[in-house]
Amino acid sequence: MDWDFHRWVILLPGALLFCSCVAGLWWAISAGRGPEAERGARAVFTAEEPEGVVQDRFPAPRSRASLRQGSSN
Amino acid sequence: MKNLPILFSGIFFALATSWCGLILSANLQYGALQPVAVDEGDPLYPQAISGLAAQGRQVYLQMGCINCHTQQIRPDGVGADIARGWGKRGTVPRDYILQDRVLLGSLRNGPDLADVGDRNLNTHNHFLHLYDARLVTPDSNMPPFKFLFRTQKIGDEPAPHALKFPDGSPDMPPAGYEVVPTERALALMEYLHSLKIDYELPEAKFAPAATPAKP
Amino acid sequence: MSDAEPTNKLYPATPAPAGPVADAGRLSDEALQAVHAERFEEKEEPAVGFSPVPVFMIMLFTALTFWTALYIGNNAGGFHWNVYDPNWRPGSEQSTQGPPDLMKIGARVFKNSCQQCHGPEGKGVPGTYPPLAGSTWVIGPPDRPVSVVLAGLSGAGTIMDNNYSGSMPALGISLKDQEIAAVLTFVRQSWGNTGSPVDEADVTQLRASLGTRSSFTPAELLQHYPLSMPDPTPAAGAPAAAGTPAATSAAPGTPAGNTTSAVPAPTTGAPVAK
Amino acid sequence: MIPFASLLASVDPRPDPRLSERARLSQIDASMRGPAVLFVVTALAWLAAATVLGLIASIKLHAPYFLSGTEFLTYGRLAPACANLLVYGWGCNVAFAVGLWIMARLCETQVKHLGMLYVAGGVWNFGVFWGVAAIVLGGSTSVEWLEMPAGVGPVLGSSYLLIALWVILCFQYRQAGPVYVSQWYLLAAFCWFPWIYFVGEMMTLWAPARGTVQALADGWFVQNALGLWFTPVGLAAIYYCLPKVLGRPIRHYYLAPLGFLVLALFSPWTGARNLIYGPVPVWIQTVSIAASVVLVVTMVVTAINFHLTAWAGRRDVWESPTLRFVVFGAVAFTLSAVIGVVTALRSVNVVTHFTQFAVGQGVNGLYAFFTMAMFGVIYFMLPRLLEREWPSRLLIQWHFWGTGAGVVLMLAALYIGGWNQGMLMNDATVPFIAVVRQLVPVNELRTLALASMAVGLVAFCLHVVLMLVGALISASRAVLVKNGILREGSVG
Repeated sequence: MDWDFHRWVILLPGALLFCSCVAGLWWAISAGRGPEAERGARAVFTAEEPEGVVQDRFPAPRSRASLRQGSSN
Repeated sequence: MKNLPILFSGIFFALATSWCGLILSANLQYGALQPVAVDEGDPLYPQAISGLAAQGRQVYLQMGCINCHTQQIRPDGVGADIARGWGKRGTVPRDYILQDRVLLGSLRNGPDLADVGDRNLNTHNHFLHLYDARLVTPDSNMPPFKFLFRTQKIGDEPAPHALKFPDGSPDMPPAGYEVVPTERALALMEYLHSLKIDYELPEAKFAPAATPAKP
Repeated sequence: MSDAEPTNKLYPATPAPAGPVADAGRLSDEALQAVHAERFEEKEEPAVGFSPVPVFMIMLFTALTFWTALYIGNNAGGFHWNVYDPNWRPGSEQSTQGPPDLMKIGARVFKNSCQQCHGPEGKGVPGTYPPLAGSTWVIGPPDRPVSVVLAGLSGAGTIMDNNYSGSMPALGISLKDQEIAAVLTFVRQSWGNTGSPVDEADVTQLRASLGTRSSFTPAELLQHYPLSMPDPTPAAGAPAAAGTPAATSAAPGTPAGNTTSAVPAPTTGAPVAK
Repeated sequence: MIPFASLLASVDPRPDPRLSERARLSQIDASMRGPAVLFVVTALAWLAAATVLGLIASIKLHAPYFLSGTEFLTYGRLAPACANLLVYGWGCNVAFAVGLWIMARLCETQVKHLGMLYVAGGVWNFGVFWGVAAIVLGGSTSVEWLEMPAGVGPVLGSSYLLIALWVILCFQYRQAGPVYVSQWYLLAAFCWFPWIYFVGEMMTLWAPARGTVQALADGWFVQNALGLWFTPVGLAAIYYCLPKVLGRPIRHYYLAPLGFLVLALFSPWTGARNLIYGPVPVWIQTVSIAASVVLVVTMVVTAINFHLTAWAGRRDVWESPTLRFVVFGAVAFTLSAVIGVVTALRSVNVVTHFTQFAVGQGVNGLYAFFTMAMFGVIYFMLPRLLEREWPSRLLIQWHFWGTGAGVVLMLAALYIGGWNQGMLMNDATVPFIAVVRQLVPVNELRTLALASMAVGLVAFCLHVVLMLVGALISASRAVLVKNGILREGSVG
């Protein structure tokens, strides 16, 4: 079994699969990414964790207080 | 439904393509190799290993030998596999067709074992090496497999494979006793002896400058 | 915990942040400026549809594609299953292919088909099986021994000062032309015999001319090929001449020659399976 | 048709649209609280176990008599047990937690039928326990990353499907609007893994392929488990946490899909790159090498996205526990990608193959990149799920410095020592035992590094326990307060 076999039995279907998945993925991405890239980049932000606000810091040194706050009501 | 189906097929095909291209085509191409003789009438290689050796392979699996020992020789001129006497030629797919589990390995904390049976092993030293590698090779970091041996009273005459320890070795059994390999150790040794690439194949000839295997 | 309107208790101090502006209070000035600067920079970026991939990405991608195609083209060993050398080139294996080792094949055929009568040393059994070693019948023109092997030899006759009346079966049916050529080359160049090697083509030709002929008698064989008839190709130095290529092609490192054509196709040695 | 419809309705993960957005968001977090905590806790337990086993195994490499008496603690059993714990115990569990949570949040959908998830998680972890126990007791199959007995396959596979189903559902019912790159990576990873695992199990254990095709299938599995399962999940986590925490969008975001596309299309083709010069036809090796080199595109894209974004907000990065780990992971990914490309080239691979350098690459991908990124996400996720802050600065510092120093030390030791080992091993004039001697200090450094990582891990586990205990206390107090047994705000 040599190169001839491969060209016809493996590589052609392989190329077809390859192209199809290029097309499929590309289409899906373009469809999914919406009209413009900027909105895509900002899709990660929400009203609760909006852009421009740092969302994570080391706990304040007086973590007891914050603990109580966190656990109250 | 948005675009999940096409997206899914795209994701799936990306993987399926590589599976077809690498694995399936390899299987179609050389997945049905048979033992073959270099010349018509010569014995067929590779040859099946004995039943005891097959049991030894199970011990090899149990002990996870593959984590430190490979069973693949790189072709002549690649690295020093052949120059080190680990084999006379690089291994090729046909060498492995009779192994129900192919144990190529990927890490060489110890030497390669693909051709170990062909390095005119001294069986006793090998048992000793298995019992505690440092008795044979100082500074070796191979774990001792003392639990593959047992101490027993010497019968009418010493057992065939009783270990001969160097004088003053702490492992020396008390007088009248001897340390002998268990069935597992015997099977493992048989397996190691069965690991031989001492034959040529039409697609794999001995390297011209294959150095004779060192003991 | 999942009441109708649970609120995030993580940052209790924070008023409901409705966006960057409302949160400005939580940021130090330079942080705020940094954010704004960021925003302005991003304004520069093209924002409609697929943003054009920067030139250097395109160049990188092109270069990679080019290199990949080149690399696979040059190092894929022609996609043969039995090529393990990345530097393999088409046709490179033909050059290393030696001629078929007639002596080697011949020895095997002799062992299988001739030895039980003519003996391992070709001495035969005087009076029963004629000798081959030192026999003038096997040397000289190749066609004489070839005819015997193809069609057989029977009837009374004197060979090398001994009378024989046995019969030798025709091996033409069981042996291929190449094997006959090989075994006779072996016989003509072993045990001190100095005959020329036998060419496969001659055997083929003679087989055609003989057709389905019954076995020769010693008499008619001699009448066809008298013992005085000289060897068309002088035997002088023939063993050496024929012996060296045999020896070299037997040496390790060179693939087996045409013999592999007798082996089933998928297991042929030559990288290009015929 | 009615039961079917009702089933559909019951799996529809969209939160009640009548709620305000922030209410829906906290409802999503609330729905993920149970599963995420379950998976994170089990994952950390397995990681701790893996660290212990790895430590013992590492000591044995330079002190072969250490614990050498018992058959069950030989290096040949501890090493695969450790690897499998790392992959299936820690890696997969934490990927479930993080993947589900990020997907649910980005799609603004909530996870339902939690009971099913709990059962699936339990079955999965039972499978892991069974497999690792079997390895230690001598049942190892000796197939890399598939050492667990064949019987474990169906257990893991079935429970996996139940878990991954929710990632698919969340994406299916996602809110309208642009799809974020993390969603691509997660969806793809959760779709890929079952196929990869199925092929690996089938072609090596259940219906073994003949000869080295088997080894090829195993190599394909290992490469893809790293490249198409752990890598995408890790990248998704970084793409999510980096902009989220900094409050800045990813720089040059429009490149991200290209990186994803290249990873998806070429990473699976690198399957045979650990068989270079091995007993497989040369074309397979060459194709894998080429594919590995093409992955440089993904490396460049992610490097641009991550490092430019992180650099823009470097002050905040250092101030945030999440980002310290996430950015560490991002840098480690770039490093491992570069090294992956270079070591794919034959001339380099000849040296690094079979040596500790290759081990270093595994550590780089699985720990320095994936695990560190996961640590970062957990620092971001648990406070939001449990609605409370991390109790202690100090423990976070210990975790970061312990783990970080350990990882850096180990990578340095394995990369340098491994390269040296390869050079010596390829020099036939150097006796093999000399190569072994040269490795002793390397292995000692590895032990040291593992110990340091263990310290960091202990700090983290302790911290998580404190967090959960605190959450339990406050939850019970809330109940008491509601029932008027306890006064508002009183300290118990």
